[in-house]
Amino acid sequence: MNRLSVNLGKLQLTNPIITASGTCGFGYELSPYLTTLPGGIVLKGLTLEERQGNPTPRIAETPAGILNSIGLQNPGLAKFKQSYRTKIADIDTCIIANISGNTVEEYARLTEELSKLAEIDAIEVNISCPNVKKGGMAFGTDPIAAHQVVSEVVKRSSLPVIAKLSPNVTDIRVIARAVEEAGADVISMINTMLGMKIDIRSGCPVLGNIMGGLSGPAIRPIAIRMVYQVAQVVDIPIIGMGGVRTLEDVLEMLMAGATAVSVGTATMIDPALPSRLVQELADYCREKEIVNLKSIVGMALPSEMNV
Amino acid sequence: MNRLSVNLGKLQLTNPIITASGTCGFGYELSPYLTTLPGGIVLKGLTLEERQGNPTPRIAETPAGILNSIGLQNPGLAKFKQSYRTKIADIDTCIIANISGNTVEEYARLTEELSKLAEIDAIEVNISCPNVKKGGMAFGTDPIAAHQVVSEVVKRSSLPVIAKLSPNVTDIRVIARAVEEAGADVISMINTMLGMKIDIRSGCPVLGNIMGGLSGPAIRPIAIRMVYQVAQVVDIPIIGMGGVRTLEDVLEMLMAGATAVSVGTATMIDPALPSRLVQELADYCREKEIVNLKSIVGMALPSEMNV
Amino acid sequence: MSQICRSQIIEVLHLNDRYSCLQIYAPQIAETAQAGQFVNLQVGEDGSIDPLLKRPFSIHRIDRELGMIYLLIKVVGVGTEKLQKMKAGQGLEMIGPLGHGFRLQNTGKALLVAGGIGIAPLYELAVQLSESGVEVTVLLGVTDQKDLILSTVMEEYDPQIIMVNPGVSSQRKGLVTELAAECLSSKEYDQIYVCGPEPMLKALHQQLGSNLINSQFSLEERMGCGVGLCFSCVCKVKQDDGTGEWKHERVCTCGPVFMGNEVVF
Amino acid sequence: MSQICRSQIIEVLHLNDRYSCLQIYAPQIAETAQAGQFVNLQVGEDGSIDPLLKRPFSIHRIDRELGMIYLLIKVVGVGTEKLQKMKAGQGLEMIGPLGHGFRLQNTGKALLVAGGIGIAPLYELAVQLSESGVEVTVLLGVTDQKDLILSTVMEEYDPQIIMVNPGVSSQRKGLVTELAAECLSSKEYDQIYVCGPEPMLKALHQQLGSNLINSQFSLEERMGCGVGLCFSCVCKVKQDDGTGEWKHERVCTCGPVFMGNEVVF
Ligand SMILES: Cc1cc2nc3c(=O)[nH]c(=O)nc-3n(C[C@H](O)[C@H](O)[C@H](O)COP(=O)(O)OP(=O)(O)OC[C@H]3O[C@@H](n4cnc5c(N)ncnc54)[C@H](O)[C@@H]3O)c2cc1C
Ligand SMILES: Cc1cc2nc3c(=O)[nH]c(=O)nc-3n(C[C@H](O)[C@H](O)[C@H](O)COP(=O)(O)OP(=O)(O)OC[C@H]3O[C@@H](n4cnc5c(N)ncnc54)[C@H](O)[C@@H]3O)c2cc1C
Ligand SMILES: Cc1cc2nc3c(=O)[nH]c(=O)nc-3n(C[C@H](O)[C@H](O)[C@H](O)COP(=O)(O)O)c2cc1C
Ligand SMILES: Cc1cc2nc3c(=O)[nH]c(=O)nc-3n(C[C@H](O)[C@H](O)[C@H](O)COP(=O)(O)O)c2cc1C
Ligand code: FES
Ligand code: FES
Repeated sequence: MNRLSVNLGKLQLTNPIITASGTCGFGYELSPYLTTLPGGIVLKGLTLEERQGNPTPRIAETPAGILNSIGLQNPGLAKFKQSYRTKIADIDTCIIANISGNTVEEYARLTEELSKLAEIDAIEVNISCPNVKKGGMAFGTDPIAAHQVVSEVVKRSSLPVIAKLSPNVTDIRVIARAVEEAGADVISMINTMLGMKIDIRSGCPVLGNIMGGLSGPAIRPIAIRMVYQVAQVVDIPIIGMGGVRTLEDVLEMLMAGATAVSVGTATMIDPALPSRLVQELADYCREKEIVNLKSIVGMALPSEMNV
Repeated sequence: MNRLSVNLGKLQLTNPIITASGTCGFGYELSPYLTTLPGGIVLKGLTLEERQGNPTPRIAETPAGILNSIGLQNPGLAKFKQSYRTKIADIDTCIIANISGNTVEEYARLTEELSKLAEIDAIEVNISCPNVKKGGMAFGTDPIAAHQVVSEVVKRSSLPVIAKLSPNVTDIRVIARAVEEAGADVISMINTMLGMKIDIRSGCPVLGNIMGGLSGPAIRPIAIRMVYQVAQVVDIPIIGMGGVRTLEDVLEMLMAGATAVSVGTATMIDPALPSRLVQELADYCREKEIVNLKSIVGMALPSEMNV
Repeated sequence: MSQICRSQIIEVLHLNDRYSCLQIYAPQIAETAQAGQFVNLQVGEDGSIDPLLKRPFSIHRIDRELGMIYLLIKVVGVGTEKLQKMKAGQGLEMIGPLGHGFRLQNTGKALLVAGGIGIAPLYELAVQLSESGVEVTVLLGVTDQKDLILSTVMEEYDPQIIMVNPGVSSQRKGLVTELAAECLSSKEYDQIYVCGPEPMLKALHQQLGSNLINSQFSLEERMGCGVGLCFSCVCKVKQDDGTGEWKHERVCTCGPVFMGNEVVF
Repeated sequence: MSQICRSQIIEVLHLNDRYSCLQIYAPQIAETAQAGQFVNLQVGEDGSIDPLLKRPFSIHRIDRELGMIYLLIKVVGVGTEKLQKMKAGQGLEMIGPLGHGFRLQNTGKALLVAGGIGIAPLYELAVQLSESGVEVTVLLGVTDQKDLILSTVMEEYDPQIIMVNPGVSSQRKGLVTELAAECLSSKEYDQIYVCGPEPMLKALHQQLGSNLINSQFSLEERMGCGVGLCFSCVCKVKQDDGTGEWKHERVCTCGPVFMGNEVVF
């Protein structure tokens, strides 16, 4: 029996470590560094049409974090099907597509098309990208819009649907309940926090796109708090992320109420990390005689609440 | 002429460095460490009645930040007038009271009473404390409630009124406009971000009060972004804060659109820092031949926007 | 008055992998420091963000003539790990001396009760008490064999030791509160000083009875600033008004030493 | 294939306060590295949060037999400052060799044009070109006196130097593009290699005309991962479809070296 296997609704993972969208390319760039496969790999955000993304610089360092403003550069659905599918076909773990659109209809079309691909095991609906003008975060900061997008995706999808939430909201529980009600199988959270950095030598914003998304260890306390809050108000499983970099961080995220844990920024810094985390978690479970991760998921929640 | 002097509406500061509420006690604890006085000192949050605050632990470290859950421990208005006033009377800089209440009426009464005290030069309305159950952040996350509190305070105050905003909102510009319309003379931002940490050895939240407010360098990119956003939609001056620790950080905050800059967490770590920042800023201005800080305030804003 | 100063590590004595003793040149602090006071020190370079906060440590020994202070450090996390790895010659930013130390009486018998690293501030206390002619009895409760090294720092005061997990050794098994009870029932003490983990303090506090009035407790709480700015470090003490109600006081400025009849557990 | 490996600093040669040359033992990288490739290295301990990201540096020299690589570092910020202060014997986590290096031809004449620290990858290139019999001309544009030290690392190739701010020196004043123009008008070059700051690359790119097809540009862009995961590091290159439209390509995996007729400024 595999102590590390977890269920995310209909989706079964061999272990709860996932690589986060936008930080592991389209999987094939990362896989050479992976000795043990994480339970899931979430592909870079896809849109219907090809996008070139934002001007450079697209990345800046901040205390214990990074700002990025990639702006969803991606080959678009057609090229993805043509040239990228084959590159991920051999990666023997759950492959999760991450989709964005300007309109509900775009999300719906992407869903339909991706549902047909054998290489894709689930669809993550990005309603939280802070780096694009239209769509993106706008859907993720309004419960009605979030409900609308997610229910349309659910309707069109033959695969499990993961709704990815934005932390740039007053009360994330409201959005979480909306997407649960819309039929999402899983919630993933958090996307990046909107932030900015100014170059004091020039007096100008550092990023080409002025603002960007803050990720990395700096935001972990916010991510932990939000996972902890949402775990108390929804019944669907949560993929927790935001600043996870060590086994301790993985455990903290699980204890806050996440069933699986994504690593984003930390994978960029050390592409071998996802594999190491799987190993370390296995060792930890063996040592602590944990036979099912359920026994630590949500440990920190108020006691009636343990999931 | 003093190159560093700045005007915050009716309030004149000899320099733009301020020590943030809750991180410099009631001023007298900090003043022994200050060789040069900052332009302002904001006192620990006051409430009408004495409060003992939250259970310990009240502080935890996170990557490049800290979480606190003090919970507004303070002597209450009566004891403040009795025992604390005299202790601050000798500190020769702007003394700003920071007030919180459960109801609008409590804010109003505090304002009336504090307006009578010769030691107090301005009132900062804390509508953003994440560490108390009633009031606090609830006022700061709803534009209507924020407007109501601030306009009542403005009505009862004979002193300049500073509205302190919470970053835990979807769009801080909406709240900023509400408090400007309510008559605030100045906006100060940001208060702490709601966060949490779990002790993985026990599986329990580290803080006695479970969640706390995240401050320190980790949140600086978020603070810079919010100041930058708000500077574009209000006409009143902004006191910027959040993770400022070095001269470079002060400059970044000014360039983002803040007229004055508060240091919180960094003052706790190094009580001599506010004085050093004043000195370093003076040296910087001399070296760069800056005769009025206005020339750098808002430098990073879109060009039509320079304030 | 406390000062912010750059001090220098003279020696790091590794007692074992859990405990180290740091000898630090800090003449401004050594000059006025009193037993029971502490310093707040920045681990790593100035402006370090990892760790961000300063760390509080009791002053273990003071050598006023040489301008030295000594700290006894137990490794428990990132900060103490880094401290232990520091080398002679490295600089340290610290603030001190901080807080209220022990209030010493110059006569009679004193009982010093330590739990583990709680022994740190009691050494300087023992030195000063015995120099002024007080008869000093030291009790030390420890957890395991590794902790035994703590008794050596007190050797000259011949500490009585009791251990939670004696393992193979010949040490007595039990809690330091048992030792304290025995001492208190067989002899009268005019001064009682206690420092150790909270459960121990609490147990002793309950057990002291009429002796509470002669007792002083050195408390620990997570600190932000160490100098009274942030209200992170509070403990419960009795209200002045005699109502029996408690209030929160800052350990860093009102403590870390509190009178036994003042503190509430 | 690139590898993640722990390497060791053998020597840090301080050329002056702005430039250092690191000799690093990294046999896995030295084995397959090619001129123009780079490594991405973690400054500070593993798991450091300050700085958080790895830093990309061109491979300056390769000594396959000894398993050594050399990096030429210009101090510009936190990371390079810390690197410069590292000591022989310290470990370094790095990934490499990364990206596509220069595509060398074994015949004819080569013009190597460097702006400042852009000289770094050109040294190994010059070595390899001359070993295969190519005639190598090196042009180096620098800003000031301190930069002059860069010419010494290329001494054996007798670089022609031009300086923006010659100050009191006898150096020629001007931009490296002027030197390049002179060379190109007086001689035919079969291979042109360029590395330096963007304005210089752009100016040369405009000036090269029909020579673009024989030219290779080594680009720099802020990087997140260095291995193609994050799309931080893009530059503009021509679409394959001949429309003349540009697209964004990752410098770290498709570059850092691009053909002159492919890149768009
Ligand atoms: C007034 C005072 C005097 C002290 N004197 C000494 C001393 O002489 N020698 C000594 O070794 N230690 C002393 N301590 C405790 C010491 O401050 C902590 O062990 C140290 O700050 C831990 O730092 P860290 O980075 O290694 O641990 P962290 O990684 O920050 O934390 C590890 C664990 O240590 C504990 N801890 C952290 N901070 C404190 C704190 N302020 N108080 C109590 N527990 C804490 C927590 O359980 C935490 O989970 C004293 C504390 C106070 C408040
Ligand atoms: C493929 C590649 C090869 C490189 N080779 C070398 C080399 O051989 N020797 C060398 O000294 N430098 C080289 N660089 C540049 C080097 O990576 C940066 O100078 C270094 O990362 C700066 O780190 P820092 O922490 O000192 O500066 P930071 O504090 O991070 O930044 C200081 C300033 O440096 C500049 N900078 C930061 N990162 C980059 C970057 N990735 N590219 C360009 N500019 C940057 C910015 O202007 C920034 O304001 C190379 C960069 C790339 C992308
Ligand atoms: C460079 C970069 C690109 C990202 N691109 C995407 C994306 O395309 N779609 C998406 O849903 N999230 C994207 N994210 C957000 C991450 O998936 C993740 O939610 C966030 O970074 C927080 O996790 P971390 O702190 O572990 O990085 C991106 C993050 C980074 C740093
Ligand atoms: C320990 C602590 C106590 C605080 N108490 C108050 C308070 O009473 N009233 C208030 O308006 N803000 C309070 N704050 C928020 C700070 O004033 C400031 O807005 C915030 O910490 C961000 O700035 P910084 O990153 O420089 O600390 C407190 C912050 C800390 C860390
Ligand atoms: S630690 Fe800040 S008040 Fe005591
Ligand atoms: S740096 Fe991440 S893709 Fe190039």
